[in-house]
Order: sequence, then structure tokens, then C-alpha cells
Amino acid sequence: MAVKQLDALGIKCPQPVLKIAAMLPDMKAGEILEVVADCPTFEKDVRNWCQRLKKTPLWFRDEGGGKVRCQIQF
Amino acid sequence: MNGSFDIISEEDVLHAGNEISRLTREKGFSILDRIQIRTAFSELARNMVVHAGGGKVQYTLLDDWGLQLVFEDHGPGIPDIGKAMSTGFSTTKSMGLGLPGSKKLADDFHVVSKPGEGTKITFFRKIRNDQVNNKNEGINNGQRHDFSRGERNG
Amino acid sequence: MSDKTNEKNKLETLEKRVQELEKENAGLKATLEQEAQEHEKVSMDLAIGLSEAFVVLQKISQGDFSVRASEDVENELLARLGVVINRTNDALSAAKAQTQNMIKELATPVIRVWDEVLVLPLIGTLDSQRAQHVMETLLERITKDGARIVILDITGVPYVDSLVAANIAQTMEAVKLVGAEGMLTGIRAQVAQTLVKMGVKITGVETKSNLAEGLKEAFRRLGVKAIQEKQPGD
Amino acid sequence: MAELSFLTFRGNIIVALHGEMTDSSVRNFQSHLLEEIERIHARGLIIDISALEFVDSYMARVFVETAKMAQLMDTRTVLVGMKPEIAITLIQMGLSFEGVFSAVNLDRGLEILEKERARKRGRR
Repeated sequence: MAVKQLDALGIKCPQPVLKIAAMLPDMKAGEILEVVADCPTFEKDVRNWCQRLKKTPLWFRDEGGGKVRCQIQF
Repeated sequence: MNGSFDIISEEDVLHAGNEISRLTREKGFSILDRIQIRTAFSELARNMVVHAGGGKVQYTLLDDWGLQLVFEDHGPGIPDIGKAMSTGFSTTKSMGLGLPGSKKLADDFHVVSKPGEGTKITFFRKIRNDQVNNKNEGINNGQRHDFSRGERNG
Repeated sequence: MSDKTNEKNKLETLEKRVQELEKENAGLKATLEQEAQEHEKVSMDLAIGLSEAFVVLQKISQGDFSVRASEDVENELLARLGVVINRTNDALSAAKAQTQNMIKELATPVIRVWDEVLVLPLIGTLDSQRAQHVMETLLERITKDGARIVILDITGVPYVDSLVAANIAQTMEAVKLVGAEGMLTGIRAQVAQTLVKMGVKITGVETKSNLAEGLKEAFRRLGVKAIQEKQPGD
Repeated sequence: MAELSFLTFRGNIIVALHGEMTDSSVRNFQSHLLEEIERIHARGLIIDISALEFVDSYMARVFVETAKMAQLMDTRTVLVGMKPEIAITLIQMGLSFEGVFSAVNLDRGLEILEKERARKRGRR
């Protein structure tokens, strides 16, 4: 199963989360979405979103310069 | 929901059977479901009284699932299950339809018997009233999706 | 001297003014931050609420009507969205149930052709679930209408498997048990082959080649005379 | 079981079963019924089971047996008012009711007995 990619660089929270939400209809249960963003509250928002929607945040990685990359299992 | 009945006498068969009827009615089983469960109960509980001098029935009743009855006795056991399950075979009274007949009324039926130790029969009947039939079983496996209850994907 | 005093006074006033401005500025900053936080919270709530709505709609689109959207959320817009989704869901599932019932009823059209005579013409392939439904419907009608004779016409059934053949045999036996006479008409070659090859016995049931013959026999048994003006041939 | 009451109508015995029956009450029912047939020389027997909640294989066997015994005493038996769901259950279990008449209601049951009697007279 290919990991789907989502680029949320340059947009401010909570827009990245809205973009993730917009991916919902295309994601099957168990599929993985990789998101990269540079908004300061990104990690907190994603974790919050995952908890509410019962999705699994797999990992978060600080890539420097405010960039954060993560994978979410749907 | 679950519970159990001790079955020693014919009267116990009747009383426990009535209780099962009441429970299945409350759970919304269809008339056909209820009558078939009641009939199978009567057959299997009678078998315990007649062949093993009594035993115990445990029931488990779940929404969107069905009813499971476990009949357990410490009687002489069934020497040849294959023979006992075939229509027309009977050691004592009844048409010899108790066991094979109940199996035909079940969605799942399982007999374990050890000569000298006892017999355990598991009878399962799925609920199939209209309310459940209208649900799309393939997708949700009869479980309700509700965010407040917490559904887990993956 | 007075100049100096003047200067000093001016300076003090200015400093005061700066302090005031700084205070004001800090207040504004706090308000802004608070507003940003509130904005952030509302946006996040919206994001999550919409995501949930998405999930529910996706399930509904897959035919799963057992899902519910949350209606008791803080955000009024989301709450209304939840209500509307649930209403739509209820309407859809009711419509689906109705359609299913209609299909079921259309699949088992029990017709009262005469006082105490019921005909059930079956059309299309039978699976054992439908056969079971046929049995239940027919028996219920017999006891309700007090029917005497029941004709099960299977001209429209091109093929049966052994399970369905057994179901038909069972239906005819059950008809007898509740107290009516069963008749089976329109057995096709293939169906007859299955019945015999699979050893399905249909005991004590009259079989007639077609529905017309079945009706004639039913009328004969009831002592009803059908008048035919012109008799072709015989 | 509740007490049995037999009704006699034009030489036929009518008995209605209701409530629940233990195996021994079913056996009692059989012997009482046969004694009554002998006592009044009943010509027909109607067993109304419309109020029974269920019929299991034991009860079914007793009905079929009773009908056969009554037949030996020259009495025809009609089983009346079997619920559709009970009929389906018994048939699905694989029971056979050969030699027993069935009727949807009491009226039809009596009608069957009349017909049988007429047939017998015709044969003589």
C-alpha cells in the first residue's frame, strides 16, 4: 500500500488539519498519510485531531526550520 | 445479558423455557425465531433430564447478535454422536429428533461428549428480525458506529 | 530655572505617556493573543467537526445507516450539520427498508383467486432465503384467510437447487399442517429432474401441469362450476 | 398443566390445549383422551392447539401416536389451529405427520370429520 503524501507547507494552522480532513473520503481504513507542515501548532493540532477521530499518529519528525513531518494511519 | 438455569425436573424445563421466551421477546426476536428457540430449548433441556438426570443451561443474549445456549450435564455421555445426530435414532422416547432437530433450528450447533463424564451442547441462534435485516451487515458486522462509543480503525 | 522645571515636567509627562502607551499596547497584545487563541480553537473545532461529518457521510454513502453524527456539540453550525445529516440518514434508511419490504412483497404475491383459494405464482430464481420467506408469507395468509386450497405455481422458476427443492417440499408439508390442501403447478423439466435426482419427496401433494389445470382441480374440489361458453376441441 | 376439559359435540370430542405442558402432562392428556373416546364411543376427535406457544418433537409424537391409537378405535383425529411458525419449525426439524388430518379452525375440523364419516358410510 502506497503512503499518500500531503504538502501543507506555508499555510497556517488549523488549515493543515483541514487539508487532512479533506483527505478523509479518499483514505481507506489502515492506509497511511504522510504530511509535512511548518506551522508552529501543527503537531499539537494533528494529535488532537487524531484522538478525536480515532486515527493513529505513527510518528512526528522535526526537520529543522520549523518543518515538521508526520505519518497518520487512518 | 447472561444467566443460567439448573434443570433437574420437567417443571424446570418448562420454567426455564418460559424465561427464555420472555427474554427473546423483550430482545425483539421475531415470532419464528422465538418459537424455534423455545422448541430447541425444550428438546435439549429434556434430553438432559431424561438422559443425564439434569444439568445446567447457560444463556448469553446480545443485541445485534443473537442467543447462545450452553447445555451442560454430567450424565453418561453420548457414545456415538454421529449416530445420535442422525434422524430417527433414539435410545429412549421422543422421535429421536431432539438432537438433529435442534441442530436444524440452529445457526451454529456443537456437541462435545465424553462417555462417563457428560455432554456439552452449544446452540446458537442469530437474531434476524426486520430491524437487523435492514442493516448492511457486510460493512459494520452488526456493530453500531458512534463517535461517543469510540470506533477504532486499522 | 523655570525652563528647567518646565523641561522636567515635559519629560515626566512624556514618560507617563509612554508608560500609558506601553500598558495600552500590552493590553492590546493580550486581547489579540486571546482572540487568536479563540480563533484557533474555533477553527480546530470546525476542522474536527467537519472531519467527523465526513466520516459519517462516507459510511452512509457505503450504505451503512447505523452511523450517527454528533448533535450535541458546542458549535451551533456543527450541531445543525449533525442534525441535518442524521435526518437525511433516517430518511434514507427508512426509504431503503421500505424498498426492501416492497421487493419482498412483490417477490411473494399471494393472490386470492377465489373464496378460500390462494395462488402464489413464483417468478425468477429462488434462493433458500427467499424460499423461506415464501413459506412464511404463504402460511400466514392461509391461517389469516382460512384458505382451503393453495396453489404454488412455479412456472416462472427456471431452475432450483437441491436446497430450494427441499424448501418447496417443506412448504407443501407445512401447508398441510396448518390445514390447507397444497397443489404444485408448472414444474419445469429441469426442476422435475432436480426433485427426482436429489430424492426430494413431495408427498401427498397434487401436481398439475399448469396453473389453469390447478385452478380447475381446485374448483372441482370446492364444487364450483366454471362455465365456458365455447369449448374448443373437446 | 391446567385441567383438561373435553367438549362433546355431535359425537365428536373437542379438546383445546393451552398454556404449557410438561412431558408427564402430555402423557396424561393422551391416556385421558383415549379413555374418553372409549367411554362415549367418539366418532371424531379434534385437538385444538391454537393456544399452544410451541410444539416440540415429544408433543408432536404424542399427537401422531394419539391419532393412530384413536384410529384403531375407529375415531378420526383432526389437529386444529397450528400456528404457521410452529408448522415451519416442526417441518424444518424433519417431523412427519402422516395419517393426521389438519384444519385451520374448528369449523373446518368438524367439516373434515363429517366428510370422513360420509366417506365411510359410502364405502359400506
